[in-house]
Amino acid sequence: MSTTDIILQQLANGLIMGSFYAMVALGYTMVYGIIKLLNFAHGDLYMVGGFVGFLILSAISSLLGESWTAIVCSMVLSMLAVGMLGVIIQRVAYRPMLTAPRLSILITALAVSMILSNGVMTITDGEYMAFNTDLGFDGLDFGNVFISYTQLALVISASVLMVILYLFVNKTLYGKAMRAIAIDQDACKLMGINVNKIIALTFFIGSSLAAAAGVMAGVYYGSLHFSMGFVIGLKAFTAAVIGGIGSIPGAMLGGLLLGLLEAFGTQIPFIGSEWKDVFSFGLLILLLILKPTGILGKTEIERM
Amino acid sequence: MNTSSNTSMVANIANWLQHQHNRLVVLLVMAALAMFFPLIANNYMLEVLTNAWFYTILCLGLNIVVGYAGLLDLGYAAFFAVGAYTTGILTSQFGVNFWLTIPAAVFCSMVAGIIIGGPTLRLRSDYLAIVTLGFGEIVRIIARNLEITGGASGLIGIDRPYFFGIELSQGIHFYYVFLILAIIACFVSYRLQNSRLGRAWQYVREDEDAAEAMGINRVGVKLYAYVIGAMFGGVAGAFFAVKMTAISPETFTFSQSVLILLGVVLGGMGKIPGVIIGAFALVLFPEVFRDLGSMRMLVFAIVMLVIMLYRPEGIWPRGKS
Amino acid sequence: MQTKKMTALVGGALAGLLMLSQANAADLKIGIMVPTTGSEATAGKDMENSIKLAVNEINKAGGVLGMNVVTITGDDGCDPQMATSAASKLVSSDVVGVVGGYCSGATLPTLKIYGDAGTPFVVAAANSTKLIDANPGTSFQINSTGFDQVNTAVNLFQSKGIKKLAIVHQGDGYSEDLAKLTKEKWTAMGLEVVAYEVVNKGEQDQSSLVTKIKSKAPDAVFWTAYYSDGALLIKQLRQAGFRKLIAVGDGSNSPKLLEIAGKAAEGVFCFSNPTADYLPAAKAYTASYKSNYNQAPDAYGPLAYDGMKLMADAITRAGSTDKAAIVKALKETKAFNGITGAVSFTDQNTLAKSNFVVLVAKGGKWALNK
Amino acid sequence: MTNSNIILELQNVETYYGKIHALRNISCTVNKGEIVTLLGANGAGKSTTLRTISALNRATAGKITFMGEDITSKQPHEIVNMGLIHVPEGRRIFKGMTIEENLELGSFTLRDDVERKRRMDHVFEIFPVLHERRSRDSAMLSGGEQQMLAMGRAMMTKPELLLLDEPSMGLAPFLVKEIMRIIVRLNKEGVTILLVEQNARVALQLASHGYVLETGKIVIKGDAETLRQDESIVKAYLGE
Amino acid sequence: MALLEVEDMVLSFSGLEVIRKLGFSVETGTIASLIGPNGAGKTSVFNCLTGFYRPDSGQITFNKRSIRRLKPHKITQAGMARTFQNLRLFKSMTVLENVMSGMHCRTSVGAMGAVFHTQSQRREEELIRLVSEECLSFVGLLDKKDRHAGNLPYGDQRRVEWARALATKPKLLLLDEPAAGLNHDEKQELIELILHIRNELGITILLIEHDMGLVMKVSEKITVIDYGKKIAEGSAEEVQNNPKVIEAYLGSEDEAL
Repeated sequence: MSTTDIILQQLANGLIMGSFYAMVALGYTMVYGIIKLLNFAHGDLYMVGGFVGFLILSAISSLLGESWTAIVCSMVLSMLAVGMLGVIIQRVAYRPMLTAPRLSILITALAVSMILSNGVMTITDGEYMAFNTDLGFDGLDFGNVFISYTQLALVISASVLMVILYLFVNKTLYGKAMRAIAIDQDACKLMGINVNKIIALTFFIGSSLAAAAGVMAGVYYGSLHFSMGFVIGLKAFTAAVIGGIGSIPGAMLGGLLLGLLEAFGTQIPFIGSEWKDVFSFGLLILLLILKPTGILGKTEIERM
Repeated sequence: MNTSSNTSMVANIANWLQHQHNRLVVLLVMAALAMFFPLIANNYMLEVLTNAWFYTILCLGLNIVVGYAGLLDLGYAAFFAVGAYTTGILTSQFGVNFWLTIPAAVFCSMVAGIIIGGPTLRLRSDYLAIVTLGFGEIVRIIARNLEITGGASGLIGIDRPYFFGIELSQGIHFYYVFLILAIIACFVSYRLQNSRLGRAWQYVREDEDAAEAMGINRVGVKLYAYVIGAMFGGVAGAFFAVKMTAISPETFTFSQSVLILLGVVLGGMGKIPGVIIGAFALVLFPEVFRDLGSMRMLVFAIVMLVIMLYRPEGIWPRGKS
Repeated sequence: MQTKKMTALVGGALAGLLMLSQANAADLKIGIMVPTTGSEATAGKDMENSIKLAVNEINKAGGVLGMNVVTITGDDGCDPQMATSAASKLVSSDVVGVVGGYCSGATLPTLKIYGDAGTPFVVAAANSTKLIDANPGTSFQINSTGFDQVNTAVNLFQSKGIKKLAIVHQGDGYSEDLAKLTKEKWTAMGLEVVAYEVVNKGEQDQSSLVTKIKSKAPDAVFWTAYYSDGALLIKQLRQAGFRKLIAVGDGSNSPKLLEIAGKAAEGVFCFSNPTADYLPAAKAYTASYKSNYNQAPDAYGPLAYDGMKLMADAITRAGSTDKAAIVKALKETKAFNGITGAVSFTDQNTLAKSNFVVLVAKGGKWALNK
Repeated sequence: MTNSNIILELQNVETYYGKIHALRNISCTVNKGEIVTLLGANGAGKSTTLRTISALNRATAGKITFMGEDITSKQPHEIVNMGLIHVPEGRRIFKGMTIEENLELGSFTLRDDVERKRRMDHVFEIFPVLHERRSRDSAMLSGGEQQMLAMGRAMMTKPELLLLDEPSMGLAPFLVKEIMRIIVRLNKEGVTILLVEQNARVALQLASHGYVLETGKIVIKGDAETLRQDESIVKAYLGE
Repeated sequence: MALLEVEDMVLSFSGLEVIRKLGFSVETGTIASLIGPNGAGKTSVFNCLTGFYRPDSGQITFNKRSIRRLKPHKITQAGMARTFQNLRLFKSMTVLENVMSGMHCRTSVGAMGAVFHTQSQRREEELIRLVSEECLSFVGLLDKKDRHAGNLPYGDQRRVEWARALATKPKLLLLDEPAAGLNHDEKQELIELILHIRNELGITILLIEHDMGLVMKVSEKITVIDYGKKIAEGSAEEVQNNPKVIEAYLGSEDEAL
C-alpha cells in the first residue's frame, strides 16, 4: 500500500467510526443541553439497543429472512423500544433528582448505567452474542482502498438519521421547543410548552439514536457484549466535548474528528497502538482544561 | 403491638447511645471484638475480614474527596495503583526494604493527586468526574504498557515484609496490619473532619461561592482533599502489594473505582461509621450471598439507585439536629 | 434503628462465614478454583462440571483410599483479589488438594497461598510462563505452557513459508506473554516481526489497526488473545481484503469465534490444547458430559477432568492424605494416562511433552489440521 | 361570576420565596378591556405577583380566578392555553434562535399553520422592525427590539390577558414611548393588560386604575387620576 | 481618608456594558449606600469589588492597595467581607460552624496540626470558637449556636450571615439588600444593628438596598447609579431631591404620551 492509499483508507475508517461516535454523542449532547445532566447510562443504551435489535432480528428473520429489510425493521423497532426505555429512566431516576445536588444526580446516573450493563450481563450470562447477518464482503474497491457495502450502508443510514434529526430540531416546532428549553425553561413554560414532555421527548430521541448505533454496531461487527457500551460511551462523550457539549452540530463534528484522530493516531510511527487510549483520554483532559466549551460550544456566562 | 415495643426499644437504645460514655463502651466492645476475632476465626474468615478492613481504608480515603469535599472521583483506583506499584517496583526490582517504600508510595500518590487535581479542580463537577475517570484509565494503561511495571502480567514475587524479625505472611498477620491501618485511617479521618480544614471542605461542598466570600481558597482546599485522599490510597496500595505478592493492571480498573465509591455512598457520604459499614457490606455481602454470583454488581447498583432516590444520606443516620 | 440493623448485618455475616466453613470429617475434600462469575464464567463452569464429572466417576468406583470425594468451589472471578480470597477459603476448608486455575493473572497470586499451606494444586488450564517462576513447588501445570504453544506456532508458520509476521495481543497477562515469547523466538530465528500491536479489550472497531497491519504487508497475522475480540479482528481483516494466513492462540479456541466471525473465519488456524472433539480417548467423557449437562464440553473441560483424575491417582499412590506425600506423588507422576494424553512433569512441574494440536476452521467448525 | 366583566381576580393570595414571605394577602381584580398597573419599589413583590398568577411560583394560600375558572393549581402551560400570557421581566427571549423561531414558539400550542402565518403577519404589522430582521439571531437585537420581540411572541398566542413585567426597563426614553404606544394599541385591539412598571408616571397615564405594593402588601389602590395626585407614591419609591 | 476607591470601572458581558466608567469612594468609618433602579448594575458592582467578576478596566483601591486582580478569598483576607442578596448559608451545618467559616482566613493550621492536635492547633481552635461566639452574641444569636442554620427563621438566617461576615474581621462590610424579606420590626432592628456595627466595632459599611426608608436613615453618603453609570451622589436629602434620581425611579413627565 502506498502512503496515499493508507491515508485514504484511514480517512474512510475514521469517517465510518466517526459516524458511530457522532450518533452516540448526539444523545449525550441533547440531554446535556436540555437538563445539564451527564447521562452516564447513555453508552449502555447503545448496548441495550444492540441486544434488542438482535432479539427482534432473531424473531422476525423467520418471516423476512436475514435481509436488509429485516435489519431495517429491527433497527426501527429497537429505536422505539430503547427510546421508551430512555424516557422511563428519565422519569424514574432523573426527574426526581433534578433539584438535588450535582453529586447526587451524577451518582444516580452511574447507578443507572451499572444497572443496565449488569442487568444485561445477568440475562446473557456474560456471553458474547453472535449477531450473524452474513452480509458478505462485497464492496467498492478503489485500488487499495476498500469500502464494503456494509460500511457504506452504515455511513448512509447514520447520515440519514442525522439529517432527519437536524431537520427535526431546526424545522419543527417540537425541535425548536427543545432548543428553547435549553435556553430558558421558565420562558418556555410561559409559551405554553409542557417542559416535562419535551424533556421526555429529548430522552426518547437521544436514546433511540444510541439504539440505532447499537444495532448498526451489531450488524457491522457481528457480536454483542454487555460491556460494549462503556468504551463507546466514553468516546462519544469525548466527541461531544470536542464539538462543544450541548451543541448538536458540534456532536456530529466532534464524532467525525475523533474518528479521524483515532484512525490516524494508530499510524503514528514509534508509538504503538497500546498507547492509543492514553492519547484519547489525554486529549479529553487537555480539552476540558483548556477549552471546555469545545469547538462549537457557547461560552458560558461566568458563575453567580 | 410488636412493632411499637420494638420501636420503643430502638428508641431506648438510640437514647442510650446519645451519651458519650455509653458510646465509648460500644466502641470498646467493637474494638475488642475486632482485636480478638482472629482467635476464633479460620483462614477464610480472616481473609474476608482483612479485605473488609482494606476496603475500609480505601473508602475512608475516597470519602475525604467525595464525602467531605463533595467532588466525584471516578478514578480513585489510580491512587491505589500508584501506591501499590511504587512499593512493588521498589521492593522487587530495587530490593528496597518494604518499610522504606511506604513514604515513597505516599509521596508518589500525593504527586499523582497534585498532577490530576491541580489543573482540573477548577472544572465543573461533572467534567471533573469524567477527567478522573480518564485519569484512572490512563494510569492503568501506563502500568500495562511499561516494562518497569511488568506489563500486562504485572509484578510478581513481591517479597513479604519483616516486622521485628517476623515475616508477615500469615493471614493473621495481615489481618492485624490492615486492622491497625483502618484504625489509623478512622482516627485521621475523624481528626480531619473536626478541624479547620475539615470544616473548609464542608463549606466548599455546601456553597462554593459563599465559602470563597468567607476567605476560603476553594481550589486550594479541594486540592488538599484530593492529595490526602490519594495518600490513603497510596498507603493501602503499598500494603496491598505485599499482601498479594503480585499486582497486575487488572486490579485497578474502572469497576474497582466504582466499587470503592459504592462503599462510600452505601453507608453514607461524609460519615465515618457509615463508610465503615459500607466497606463491610461491600465485602461481606457477596461472600454471604454467594448464590447471587454474577448478579452482585446488579444488586449493588440497584441498592445504590434506591439509596440516591430515597435516602441520599446513606444507611447511617444523620447526626442529631 | 441503626443498632438493630447493625446487629442483623453483623450476625448475618458471621452466620454466613460459619456456614461456609462447615465440613464432614469422613470425606476427602478437594478444592476447585475456577471463575464461576465474571467475564470468564463460561469456561470456569465448564471446568467445574468436568471436575465434578470425574469426581462422580471416582466415587462410583469406590472413592479414593476408601473415602468419598467431595468438592468445594472457590470462585476466583478471573480477578487476582477474588482469587486470593477463594484460595484462602479453600485452604481454610482443609482441602487436601486443589484442581482448577483458568486465568493466569488470577491464578498467579494463589500459588503462594497454596504453597504456604503445602496444598498440592493441579493447574489445569492457566499456562502463562509467569506461573513457572512463581511456583513454590506445590503446583503442577498439566496444560502445555506458553513455550510449547510458541513452538507449535512457529513450526506451523515455517511450514507455510511465512517470513513477515504480525502479532496482535490484547494487553492482558496471558496474551501479552504469548505474543512476547513468539516475537522473541521469531526474531531470534532471524525473521521479521513487521507489526506488534495491541487491541484494547472491548473495543469493537479495529479498522484503523487493520489498515496499519495491511500496510506492513505481513505474510501472516497471529492473534494471541481471546475469541471475542479475535473474531472481530478476523472479520475486519478479511473484510478489508487481507487474504493471507491468520492464526489464533488457544484462548480463541471456541466455537463462538466461528459463530461471530462467520465466513471470515474460514481457513483460520488455531493452536489448541487437546479438546474433546479431537481426542480419541475422550469419547466416553464427551458422552457422559452431554448426558449430565445437556451440552457439549468446552475447550478446557478435558484438562480439568484429567486434573481431577490425576489428583486422585496421586493421592492413591501417596497412600495417605498427607499433603507433602501427595505433592511428592504428583512430582513422581510417570506417564499418567489421561484423556488428553500422557502426563509427566519436568523439573519445573510443567508438562513434559507438549500436547498442542493445530486446528483449522472448515465449514464453520474446527477441525484437526492435516 | 357575579360580575362577568372581571377577567382576573386574586383573592387573599400568599406566596413564599423559599423562606421569604413574598406576598401577603394580595387581592385585586382586572376587568376585561382594561389596563391595570401594579406599582411599587424594587422588591415590593410586583414580579412575584405576576409569577404567581402565571404559576411560575405557587400560591400557598388564596385563590386566583381567570375568566371565571380557578387556576390556582394549574400548570403554567395550561394557563397559557387559556389565554393568559406573561411577558417576564428581562424579556427572556430565546437568544441563539431567530426572531421567526421565537415567534413560532409563541404559538407552540397552535396546530394550524395558516393561522400561525396570519398571526405572525399581524405581529410584523405591529412591529415592522421585527419583520426586517426576522431571520436574524434574536441575541443581536437591541434592548427595545428585544422587548418588542417578547411582546410580539406573547401576541402569537392571541391572549385575552397580557401580564407585562417592566417593559420599559433599561430602555431609552424614546423607546419607552414607543413601547407604551404599542401597549395602548394592543389594548385597543381587545387585549386586557396587567402592567407592572417602575416608571410610575408613564404607567399611570395608560392605566385606568392601579395598585401600589410595599413589602408584599397592597398599600394603596385606586383609579389612575387619584394615584397620580398621591404624594405617598413618591414615598413608596424613595422612602419617607 | 477613602477606604475604598473605585475609578473608571467598566464591566461587560459578551459585549454588553453592565458597568460604565463607574467611580465612587467610601470613607473610612462611614456608612455608604449604593442605590439605583432594577437592573442598574448594583450587584455587579459588588461582584467586581469582591473578586467574583473581573472588571474589564478601571481601578479598585482598597486600603491603599489595588485589588482588581485578586481572587475573592484574597480580597476577604485583605479585609472586605460581604453578604449575599439571597441567603447563602451552609444550610446543613450548625450556626456556630457557619460563623466559624469567617475565621478561616485569619487562621492557618493545616492537616498535620489537625491530625496530631498540636498545641498551636488547639490554641487556634479555641480562638476560632471564641471569636465566632463573640460575633454570634453581637448579633444576638448565641443561644441558637448549635441549631442547623437551615432550620432557623429567615430573619435569624440573615443574622447568621452577618455574624459570619463579622468573623472575618473586616474593615469594610458589603451588605447586599439586607432588608429584603424583613418585616417592619425586623427592619428597625436591622437599622440599629448597622449603626451598632459601625459605632461599636468601627467597621465601615457599604450597602445596596431597595428599601429607601432604611437607606435614607442610615447612610451618610448615597451613590445613585443607573445603567451602570453614576447619576447622583450626596446625602440622603440631596439625593432625594435630585430630579435625576426621581426621574430614574419614577420616570420623567415628558416621557409620557
